Amino acid sequence: MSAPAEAALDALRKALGDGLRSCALDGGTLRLQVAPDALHQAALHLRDADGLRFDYPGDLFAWDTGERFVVVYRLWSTTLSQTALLRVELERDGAAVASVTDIWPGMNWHEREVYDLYGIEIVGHPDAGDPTRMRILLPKDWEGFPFRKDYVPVFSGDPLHGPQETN
Amino acid sequence: MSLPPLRRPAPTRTGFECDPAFVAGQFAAGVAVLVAAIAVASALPRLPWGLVDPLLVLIGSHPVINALIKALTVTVFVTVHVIFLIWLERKFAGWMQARLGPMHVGWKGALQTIADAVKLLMKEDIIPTRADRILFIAAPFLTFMPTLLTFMVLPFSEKWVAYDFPLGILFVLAVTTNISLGTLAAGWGANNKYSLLGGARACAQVLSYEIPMAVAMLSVVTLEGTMSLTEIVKHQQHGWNIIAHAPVMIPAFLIFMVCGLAELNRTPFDLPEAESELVSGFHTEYSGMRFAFFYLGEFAANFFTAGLAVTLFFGGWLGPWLPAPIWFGIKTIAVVTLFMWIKWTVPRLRVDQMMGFCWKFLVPASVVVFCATAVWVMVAGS
Amino acid sequence: MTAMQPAVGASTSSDMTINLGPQHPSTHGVLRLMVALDGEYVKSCRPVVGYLHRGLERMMAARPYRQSVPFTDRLDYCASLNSNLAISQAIERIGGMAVPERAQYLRVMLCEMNRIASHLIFFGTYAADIGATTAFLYAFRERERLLDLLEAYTGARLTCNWIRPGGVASDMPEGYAQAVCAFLDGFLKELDAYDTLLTGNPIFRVRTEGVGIISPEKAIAYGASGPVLRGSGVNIDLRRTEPYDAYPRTQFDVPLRTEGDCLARYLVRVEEMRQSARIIRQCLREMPEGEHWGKQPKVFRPAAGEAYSRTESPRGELSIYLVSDGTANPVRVRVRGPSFVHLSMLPELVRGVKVADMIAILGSLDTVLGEVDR
Amino acid sequence: MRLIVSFAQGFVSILKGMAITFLNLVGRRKITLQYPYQRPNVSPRWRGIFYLPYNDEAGRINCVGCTLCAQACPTGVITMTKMGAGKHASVNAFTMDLGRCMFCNLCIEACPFDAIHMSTRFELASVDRGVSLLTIDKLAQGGADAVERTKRTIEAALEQEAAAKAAAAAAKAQAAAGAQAAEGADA
Repeated sequence: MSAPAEAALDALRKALGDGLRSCALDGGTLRLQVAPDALHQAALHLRDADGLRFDYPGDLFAWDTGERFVVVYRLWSTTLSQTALLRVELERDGAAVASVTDIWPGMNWHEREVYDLYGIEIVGHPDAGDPTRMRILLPKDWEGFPFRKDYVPVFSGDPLHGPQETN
Repeated sequence: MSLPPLRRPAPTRTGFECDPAFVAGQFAAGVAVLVAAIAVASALPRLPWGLVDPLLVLIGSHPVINALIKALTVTVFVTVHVIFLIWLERKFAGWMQARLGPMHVGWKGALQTIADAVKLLMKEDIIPTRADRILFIAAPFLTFMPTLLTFMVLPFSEKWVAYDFPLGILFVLAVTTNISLGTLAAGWGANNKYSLLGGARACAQVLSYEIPMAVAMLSVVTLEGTMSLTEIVKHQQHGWNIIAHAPVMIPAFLIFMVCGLAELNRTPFDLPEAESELVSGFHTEYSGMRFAFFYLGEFAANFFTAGLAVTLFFGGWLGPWLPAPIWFGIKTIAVVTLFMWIKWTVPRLRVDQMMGFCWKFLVPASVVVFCATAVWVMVAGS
Repeated sequence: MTAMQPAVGASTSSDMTINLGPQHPSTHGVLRLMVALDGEYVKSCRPVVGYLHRGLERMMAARPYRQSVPFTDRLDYCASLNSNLAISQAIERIGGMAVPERAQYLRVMLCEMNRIASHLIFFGTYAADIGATTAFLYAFRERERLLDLLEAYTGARLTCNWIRPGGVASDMPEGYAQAVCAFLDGFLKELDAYDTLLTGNPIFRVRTEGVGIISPEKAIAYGASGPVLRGSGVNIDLRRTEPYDAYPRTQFDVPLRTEGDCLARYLVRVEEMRQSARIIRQCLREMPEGEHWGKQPKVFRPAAGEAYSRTESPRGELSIYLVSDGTANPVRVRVRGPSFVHLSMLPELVRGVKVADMIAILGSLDTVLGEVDR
Repeated sequence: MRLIVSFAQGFVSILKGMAITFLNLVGRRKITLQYPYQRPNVSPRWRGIFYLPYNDEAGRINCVGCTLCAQACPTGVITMTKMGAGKHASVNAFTMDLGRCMFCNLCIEACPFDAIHMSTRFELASVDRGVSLLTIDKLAQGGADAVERTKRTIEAALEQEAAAKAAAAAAKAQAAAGAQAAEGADA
């Protein structure tokens, strides 16, 4: 890792303080874990700091460990040719995370998908607060979040309509 | 109460197996029809036609009956040749695209169009609930009627012309403009958004391309000094316009062809029915026989535009050895094929490009050609 | 008087909302675009996806690792082998499997064949979008020959499922190399003819040149990848920047255009077909003898951890992220499809263009809905 | 001037395109396959409908009911019930629900006995969902007859085995009895 990158990471450590849970370089991949409230600041720093410039939104997804949700932002730097994995862990009750659509517009639909499948609120998303506009893969009136571990599909009784009545 | 069984027994035959007996039967039926046709044709000259002839002369001399007979002839001709043209188009497109085209009904699919027409006749006649019923029903006829009317002045030979109108070209221009009325009615009447866009596009397109087309035709009129289509052909006795007056007539012909493509809504000007954008444009909502009428009108217009090009530039019915109408037919089909060839080669223009091409290029170009023709006439006349 | 004036951007009585899709000739699958039109101009567009949502990620997570490979066939059904490669690589990384050298070459060959097939679909459907039906059928004629070759190798035409964790399911049949070379000879000749028929056509040019321009900054900020990114002048090809399998040992050029319009994306794809043909020839020439299948554990239980693979599918970056908890089934399989990202750019790209341009732009993004909806 | 040149270039390139379509019109062999009448020659590796090959020498289908294929299947297409035991095992029910099948080839690769194959038959569409449920009678090469013969072979083999076992047991018992008798004699 280059000196400016080290400096940028040091600056990040300083800026976030406790918010930065861990930060390590693992086989060419930068792995970071931040507190949920520090996410937006960290993301902005990762994109804009000299020596990092993670300008390419690779991916954004979540999974359910059973106890909490893990949200991972996979970022890529077109100048460094390096990947960063920015990780946030959320409590299941009232899980919410700040939107990064303003930083990387390409994260818009990924965030909608995270809401759609896991029910994690995306604070500050252009469509936030309107479930009918946030839903992306599922029908807009779908109830529940099917990728959660505790999701129980409700069978509508009609095999042609799948688990839920949709329109 | 007992429920019906969930699973029906499996069919013993898939229905896809090729049954040799069935094919043989089809073949035999075809042969029988052919034999019968030959028999009738050979018997025809032996019938006592002499008895019928005076009767025909008698009723034919009555102006109303005369007009009716001519109208009937034109209508029957249009319907029959459209059946052929649609088959030709499908075969032509197929071969061009390394396919075979229709193959199953009749010899090489020759009866496919008839089968399609029968199918369309038997289809449910759907009128959308919120459509403007009167316009919706009238639109197919509004597009078809002007095309039918134009055939009245199209000379297949010196004699074979329903009405040898001295102002033929004016008549053609006046009548063909009305086609856009039908497409607009279809687009508005169906109360469908795609139709509306398609109808608006069609109207704008047809009206715009009328102008360069008319100017291109007027340069022929300038050259020949007459508006009668038969007269124009007769003037080409010593050489077709496109050869004898090549410097001005070739550009005029090209302009005419491009405008013809636009009038016919054919690629690259098929925006009114642009499939990838507007599904089917102004006839999206039409089905059954009403849809067939649009098709009929389109292909009849195709033949007519080609026939007009032949009349204006390629010496109409003139030609050695063969009878005049056959020459006219051959030439017209050749031009129709050219239309098809272009259609199946090029992509589609965008609406603003289509309009820009007309107003920024074709209109000035046609005016230039028109002026050049005037100069040419002066030079050649002196 | 001012009350009559509509606010800028607000809907007026001349606005018209139309639905393109889910059944529409140009949406290439079940995509629905809610488009607000002002005459011929697009005021706004909102893509509605999910008609093909099958929960593939969850289905894969509910099965042992190696059984998830056939599901990836259904992601990008135009280029199934590339999806197979992505998941296989992810599984190899999480389980620490090695791939024999011959298998690496076979994989690259199969992927590039599938890339040509996929780009031929793009070529054909794009021509049809612009209105040239004949080029569509020509492209499908060549693709048919290519699919016959894939069928001869893998036994299936679309859902091949032949690249597996640890290698390739079987070696080539006898005489396959010659058949592929014979196809490539004819194909390159045909490609030149297509160039004359479509690329050189002035109508095609005016329809695509300067339409739907994506600036390099925007392409990166949106996470565009593949030909969309390279059409905007960003030289990123994962086969080069993060090489995998036999790609580091093959020579090929990465086609790059700087215009960023529909024509640039089209030209990048056409040139990529030529480069793919080059790669296939090299693979056939340089392929070493050996095993097509690496050593595999009988019961596959990777240690708890995470692994991801990034591959260059014909549409762009297809990456798969696996999360393992030490059991036989993964906790999470995440598929990042390029089409999903590209489709999310559409509303911004089509604002203010004409309907016909919208179709041209949508076609030039070359989305496959199987991958968008997963 | 530039306008005229570009117009001429465009005109010429359209003519070139028309030449290509014309060459295809007259010169090229047409590639249409008139499907129900002509059928494609699919590759021998084609992954079509399944069958259980019948082994003439052994007089049985190869399947031993080990359920490896059912375990390898991602979508749970295969269900079977085992018949017999040990060396002489087969199945008396083997059902595949093709409605869920992905034709992914994993079951065939999983089988160590070469007992399940895919044929080149590709016309699997039907108007009836019931058709996609393939029972062993439809799957076995040779149909119900093959299944019947397999059953007989297995039963015969089992009987033979049982007889052999009984004989061995009897012999053992006899030997034991003999030994006992000898022991008794000794005592």
